Amino acid sequence: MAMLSVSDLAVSYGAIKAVKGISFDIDEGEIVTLIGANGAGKSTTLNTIAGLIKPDTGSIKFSGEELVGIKPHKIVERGLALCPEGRRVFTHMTVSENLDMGGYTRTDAENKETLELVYEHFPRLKERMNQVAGTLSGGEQQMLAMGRALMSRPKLLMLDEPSMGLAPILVDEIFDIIQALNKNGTTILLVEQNANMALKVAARGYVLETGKIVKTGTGAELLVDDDVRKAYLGG
Amino acid sequence: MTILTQVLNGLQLGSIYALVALGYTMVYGIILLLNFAHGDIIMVGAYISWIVMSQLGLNPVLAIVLSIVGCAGLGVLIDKVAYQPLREAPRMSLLITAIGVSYFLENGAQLVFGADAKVVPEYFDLPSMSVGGVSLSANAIITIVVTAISTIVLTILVQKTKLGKAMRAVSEDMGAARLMGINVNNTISFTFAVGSALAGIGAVLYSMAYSQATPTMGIMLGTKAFVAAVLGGIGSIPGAVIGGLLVGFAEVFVSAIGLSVWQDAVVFLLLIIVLVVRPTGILGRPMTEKV
Amino acid sequence: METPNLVPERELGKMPVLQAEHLGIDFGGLTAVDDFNIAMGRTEISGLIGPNGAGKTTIFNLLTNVYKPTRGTILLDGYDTAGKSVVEVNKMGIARTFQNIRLFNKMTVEENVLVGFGNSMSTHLLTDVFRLSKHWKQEAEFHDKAMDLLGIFSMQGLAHERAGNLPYGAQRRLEILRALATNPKVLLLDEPAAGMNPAETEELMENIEKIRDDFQIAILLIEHDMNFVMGICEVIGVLDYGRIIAKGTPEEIQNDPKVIEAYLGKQGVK
Amino acid sequence: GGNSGSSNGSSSDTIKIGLMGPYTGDVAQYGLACRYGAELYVKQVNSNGGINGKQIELDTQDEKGDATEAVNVYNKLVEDGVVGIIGDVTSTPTIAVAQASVKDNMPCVTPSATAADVISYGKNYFRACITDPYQGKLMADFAADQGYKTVGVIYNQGGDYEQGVADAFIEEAGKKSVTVSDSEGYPSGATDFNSQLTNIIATNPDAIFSPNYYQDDGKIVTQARKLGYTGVFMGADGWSNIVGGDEEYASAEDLEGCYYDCSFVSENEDEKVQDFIKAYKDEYNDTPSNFCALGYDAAMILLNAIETVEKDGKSTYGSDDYKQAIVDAIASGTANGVTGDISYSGTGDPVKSTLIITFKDGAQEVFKTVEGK
Amino acid sequence: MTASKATTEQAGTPAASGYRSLSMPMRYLINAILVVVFLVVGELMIDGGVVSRYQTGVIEQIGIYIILAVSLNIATGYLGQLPLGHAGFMSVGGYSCAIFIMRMMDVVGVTARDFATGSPAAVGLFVLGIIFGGICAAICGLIIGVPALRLKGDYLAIITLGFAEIIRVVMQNIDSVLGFTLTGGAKGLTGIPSYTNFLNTFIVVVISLFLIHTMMKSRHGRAILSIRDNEIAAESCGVNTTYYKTLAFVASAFFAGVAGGLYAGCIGVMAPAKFGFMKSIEILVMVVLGGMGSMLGSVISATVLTILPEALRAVSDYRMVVYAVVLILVMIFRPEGLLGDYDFSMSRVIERIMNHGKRPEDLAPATTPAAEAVAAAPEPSTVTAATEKDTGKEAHTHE
Ligand SMILES: Nc1ncnc2c1ncn2[C@@H]1O[C@H](COP(=O)(O)OP(=O)(O)OP(=O)(O)O)[C@@H](O)[C@H]1O
Ligand SMILES: Nc1ncnc2c1ncn2[C@@H]1O[C@H](COP(=O)(O)OP(=O)(O)OP(=O)(O)O)[C@@H](O)[C@H]1O
Ligand SMILES: [Mg+2]
Ligand SMILES: [Mg+2]
Repeated sequence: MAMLSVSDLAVSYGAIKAVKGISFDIDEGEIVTLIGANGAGKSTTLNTIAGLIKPDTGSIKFSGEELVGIKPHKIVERGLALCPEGRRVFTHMTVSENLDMGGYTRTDAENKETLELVYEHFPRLKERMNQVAGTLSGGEQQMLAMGRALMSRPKLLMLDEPSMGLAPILVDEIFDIIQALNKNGTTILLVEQNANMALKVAARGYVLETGKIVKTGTGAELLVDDDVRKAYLGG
Repeated sequence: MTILTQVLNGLQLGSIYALVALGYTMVYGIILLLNFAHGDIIMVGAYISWIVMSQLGLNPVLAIVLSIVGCAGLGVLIDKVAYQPLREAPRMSLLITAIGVSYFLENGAQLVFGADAKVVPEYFDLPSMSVGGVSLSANAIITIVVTAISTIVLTILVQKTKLGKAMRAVSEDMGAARLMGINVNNTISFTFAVGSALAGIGAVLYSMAYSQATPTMGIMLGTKAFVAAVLGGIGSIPGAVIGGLLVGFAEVFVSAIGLSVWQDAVVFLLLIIVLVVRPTGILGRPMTEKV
Repeated sequence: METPNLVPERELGKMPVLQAEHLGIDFGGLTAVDDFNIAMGRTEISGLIGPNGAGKTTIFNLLTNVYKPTRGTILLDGYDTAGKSVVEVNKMGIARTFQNIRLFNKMTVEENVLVGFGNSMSTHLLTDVFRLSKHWKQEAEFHDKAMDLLGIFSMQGLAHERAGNLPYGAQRRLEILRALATNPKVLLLDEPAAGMNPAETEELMENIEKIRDDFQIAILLIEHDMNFVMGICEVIGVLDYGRIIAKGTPEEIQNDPKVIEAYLGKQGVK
Repeated sequence: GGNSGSSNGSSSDTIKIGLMGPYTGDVAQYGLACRYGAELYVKQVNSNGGINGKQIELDTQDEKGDATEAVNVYNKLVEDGVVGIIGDVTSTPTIAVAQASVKDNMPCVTPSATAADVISYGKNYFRACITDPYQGKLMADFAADQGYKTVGVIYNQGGDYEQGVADAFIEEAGKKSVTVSDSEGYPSGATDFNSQLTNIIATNPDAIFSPNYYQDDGKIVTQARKLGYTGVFMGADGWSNIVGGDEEYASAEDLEGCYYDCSFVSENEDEKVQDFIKAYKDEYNDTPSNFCALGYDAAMILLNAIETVEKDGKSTYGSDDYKQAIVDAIASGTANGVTGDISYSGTGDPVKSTLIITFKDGAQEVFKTVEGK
Repeated sequence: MTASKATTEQAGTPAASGYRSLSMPMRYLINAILVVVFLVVGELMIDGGVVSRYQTGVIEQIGIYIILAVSLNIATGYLGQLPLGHAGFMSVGGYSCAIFIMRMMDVVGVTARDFATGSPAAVGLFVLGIIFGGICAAICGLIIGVPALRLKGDYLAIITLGFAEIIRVVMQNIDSVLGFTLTGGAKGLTGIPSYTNFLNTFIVVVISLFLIHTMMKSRHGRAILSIRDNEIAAESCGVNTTYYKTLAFVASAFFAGVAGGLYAGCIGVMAPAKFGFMKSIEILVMVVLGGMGSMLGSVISATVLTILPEALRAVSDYRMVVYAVVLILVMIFRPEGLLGDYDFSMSRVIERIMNHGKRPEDLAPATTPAAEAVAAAPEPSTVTAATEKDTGKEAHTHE
């Protein structure tokens, strides 16, 4: 059975239909990527799964349980974490306080352990432990946001454009980390502009266009698909 | 000895302002709302004490407990009914809603209780002590001590506990806080409960000192406490206390030198001077926005 | 170098338009930028790259006086910008865009550009308030200018749209146009291609070169998209921990082992 | 509240008069008290067959204690066709109404606006109460009679009433060689008087004069006692509700031996006063205050005059003559009010007696009566 | 070249697509005619007794509140600050205008009656008085503006509140300091001749609205708006933020002073206690309820909120409670205010009639991104529709 299965999901902002009835699923242990142009509805989809937005119709099942209508904090407790677009770190709190918040649903003992792991992945964060997050550089904030999402020890981690604004070396690093996390058993739903990299690490991908899924396939298939190459991979 | 008495007067008045200012600061800290209804919650607290003791003739301890609990409950109720629907709305709308709530409480209280002041009986019959020729009123001492304890408890709550940190997270970014697994509405309601409970304590101390409840008593008290909170740096707990004491002392000493009609002007002038020198108040966090 | 004011006027054409020497800033204990030097030719396009948190945006903030430098001098056309406000620096000739887009969201696209043209508009408040004929003349003139400017990115059709309602890419483009409207000598672009797809990025590259040619200005840009940087910049500086670790042409940079280690990683190698 | 809806005044069997005051807002207590008193009198007149067989119809309007609304209300009442107005209640709105009413020559009787200005704009405005300066002078004379050598003064400097009384007191005290040892003002809305009282007590006065409203006076007396002051307090008619109403604003011990002047107190043995109190209790199940009594008397002054005019029958209802006749009738008539016999001697200020009231064994009693001149 | 480029190029400016529009002089002429018609009709109705004195009084107050709300909107809606001391400026204007007129009446030999008949000297005195009131308030605006503009957000709010309270205390006590009668102290300034009437109120309202409108629709207004939207970006675009903030503040105060001057003549008394914090709030409520940054919104809500308490007289005891509930409900159901930031333009309406009910957008398709998205949908590489994308994020930026 799929770990997450989304069916007929439709979401709108007032009169604007951002997502128009999409269905997809993710098996345990997979990396699945959603790619698409600006405004295709990727972030909207992730935010809806995380419970931040109420869908018009459709269902989202996580390990067989319906998520639609459940409050976001309950969803986190069930093991789903979203690292949101635009980082959204707590700018007036220090790096370590931000990470603490990430582990809000966990016990202190668990957090202590996870924290070690996060610092291992992102040594820069350890360096800047006591810096106020608002003064971190863009990339540093991105690391913090990811680290923070990890603190809840999610079964399914959703990442919304984690490579945006990152230096090339860090992009590599982030993708390495994504793969490493996946190896350690975290299922990942990845949204990326950097389709090239995303499709390389993903088992499967979905192409989203103006709110609809127009294509699906394994990462490798999509990587060589002509339409996809032309639209998202720069010829 | 007049001067010592005046110092004590200043401490007592300042402590009450501080306590009310703490409530302002808490609520402001979390949803950036200048909760104009805060002063009116104090008013309700004073009326609760009056009902319990004067109308129902019940025990003063019960009056104190019910005032505090009642205020806390009222705070939560206001949040749920009037503020919660506006979580995503522009801040200005929230501000106007708060003003609406304030009007509602004031005029509602007047409909129910009339415009005339109600006299809140003394909670306890406490004697004044005389130390070295200075008469120390027990009320003053209780007020000062209660404020000090409240401040310490509150500081621990916000800085050290998980809930306190969640409050700060919510204050920064509600959406992100939700993603952390924080129940945002409950956290905000909790903040209102704490802030309003402080208003309840303030109501009891106020009634102890000034013994009257009127529908509009919250306006002046609220405004002064608001000034105190800003003076100290709104959002800062120690700032609220410093601000409260400063305003209290300023009022008392301006009156003491015979300029009492200027006391409001002096308080506001003090505020302006402080803000011009330190644009975010005495202990306010400097506002940095990374470009 | 000599005191800037001593440079004779006629020499100005030959000197670098923007020159910074030993620029540095500390935030508390952190040295965000140190000993940064740059001399930009009048119509040069240069790039600034470096790992996240290296201090690139901070350099932009120093050049525009958003932050006061702890050390060093900045000369624009030979004039020291020390002690000038952000506004004055803009009027002297440095314009910029922001890493996090900062448009006037509730104003229309045209109005955004017109705010930029404020530097060139000259009517007195009373002329405008009482709608004297000079007001109308000036408004018409700058309306046309704004339309011309929007034409660079074919955005005339969006003139009456709210800036905040534009798609992301269009917002980035508008920010560039608004900066151009202030009549700069130097244009600073902070990650102009961020959030754009490859096709859009390519179009942007063409346009930036066109802007340089048409307006005869110098452009300094920050970008993490290597195709973009390598494709457009004549000179690239690489920043790490606030210091320049390498400087040169795109080829030189691409093959510099220090840069590969600190910044490019595997992508640079391939 | 509300009006009857007929905009052309009254039909031949009713007489329409206006009643205005603050019934909401922070001075509503005074407005409502006046209103209840006035309504009681009108009811009594109506149940006795009205005036000249006509029923009195009240057009009651709230002005929130705000001058702007007061002017609106006044215009509205004019539009509704009233022939006289009972109101306004507090000074500033009353002055605004007084200014507006001159050009209509509208007969108006304010129960309670004490500021000197009120009656200075035209001959159509009268008041039922005594003025601020009169009271200040009266209490200064009283202090001298009592043999006080030094007196401290504490008053609301943000209130025209309080300031008016205090100023007159201080002036008269100077003439009567009573030394004002310390005069302290406080801003409106103050609740903490410790600082001012500490200063006054330090000058060790024989008495403290606190000519404020009862809510403030209650706090002042209580706080002064806590600060250890044991001497006498004196006040003006703003004290009249300090005890005896729903609430006791200061305790009996604290008030023992204090004095204030007022034209009404429910402990007054006078027969007509006791009748009024009984009627008021029957109607509202409450003890009337000074303001209620003044409202009652203001209604009496106006209705007496209307009765004179109606009986006379020379002028048509609602005409300019009619209004002028009412004005004349007020100016020359006498009303045997519950706050004393009220007559006028050429101005809108009444000539009436005033009571000095004292507190004894926890109750109020009339200490003496000062005849008006 | 991408599809998005192609579609945007098709779209011309409205003029190019055959939309018939009015020339500027024409627009002003139309509006001027409307104003005159309204004025004449209003005057005739009042003289003819169709509109009663009570109603006229209320209409005058509506005019005064319109000026107050629209002027506060400069600082609130357009500049994006939160001033809580507007009543202070109003009181300064009211006092200074009234005192000026009262003192000058003897000097130039104008009597109270002359204001009713409208002798030239009285008219001149009125004009001077109103301007004098405005200037005094503007000076206060400048004094408060200078320190206040260093501050942001709520700190600015509180400092303006404080300043207004200081003004109130000064008005109350200045007589005893100066030793002669100027403001009338706590009792207030009384006996102000009623120099305000429907005619001059209406004219002052129209002039004020016109001036505020033309200021906002000019490069100066754009500079003020840009500060509201993004102060840092505004500075980087060469907008002298200090100057324009001060300008907005001073203009806001000036018109509040003008309104105060009218108020004094309308009511006849000025009492300091009435210009406290609550009055400022009352005006702020009008601005927010109408929609921040919408002049029409301010006009409508000033009108509604002035009439509302009068209309609620029928339920007099409950009216303030009802008012409070209305306020809360409106905010909950229309958080952006009644009109958001929509503004009405008579000429736009006429243009639409001229173009048979079509809007410029209808004639020039694909000028909006939404339309563009539809046109470009099949091509994946195009930028698709975006609406107010940042609203969610914006709400969380703290300032
Ligand atoms: N106001 C500030 N206070 C403290 N530290 C700051 C401040 N501004 C920047 N920094 C620090 O200076 C360093 C450089 O930041 P900067 O924003 O210039 O990086 P950047 O090179 O632009 O990175 P990115 O590519 O991620 O945008 C970072 O470590 C950042 O945390
Ligand atoms: N808060 C909002 N209010 C209104 N419309 C919105 C909002 N957020 C997104 N939209 C619209 O919904 C559509 C989908 O947006 P979404 O952010 O999900 O796209 P995306 O695929 O994540 O794009 P990007 O690559 O730019 O992040 C777009 O048209 C966008 O303009
Ligand atoms: Mg997205
Ligand atoms: Mg940067």
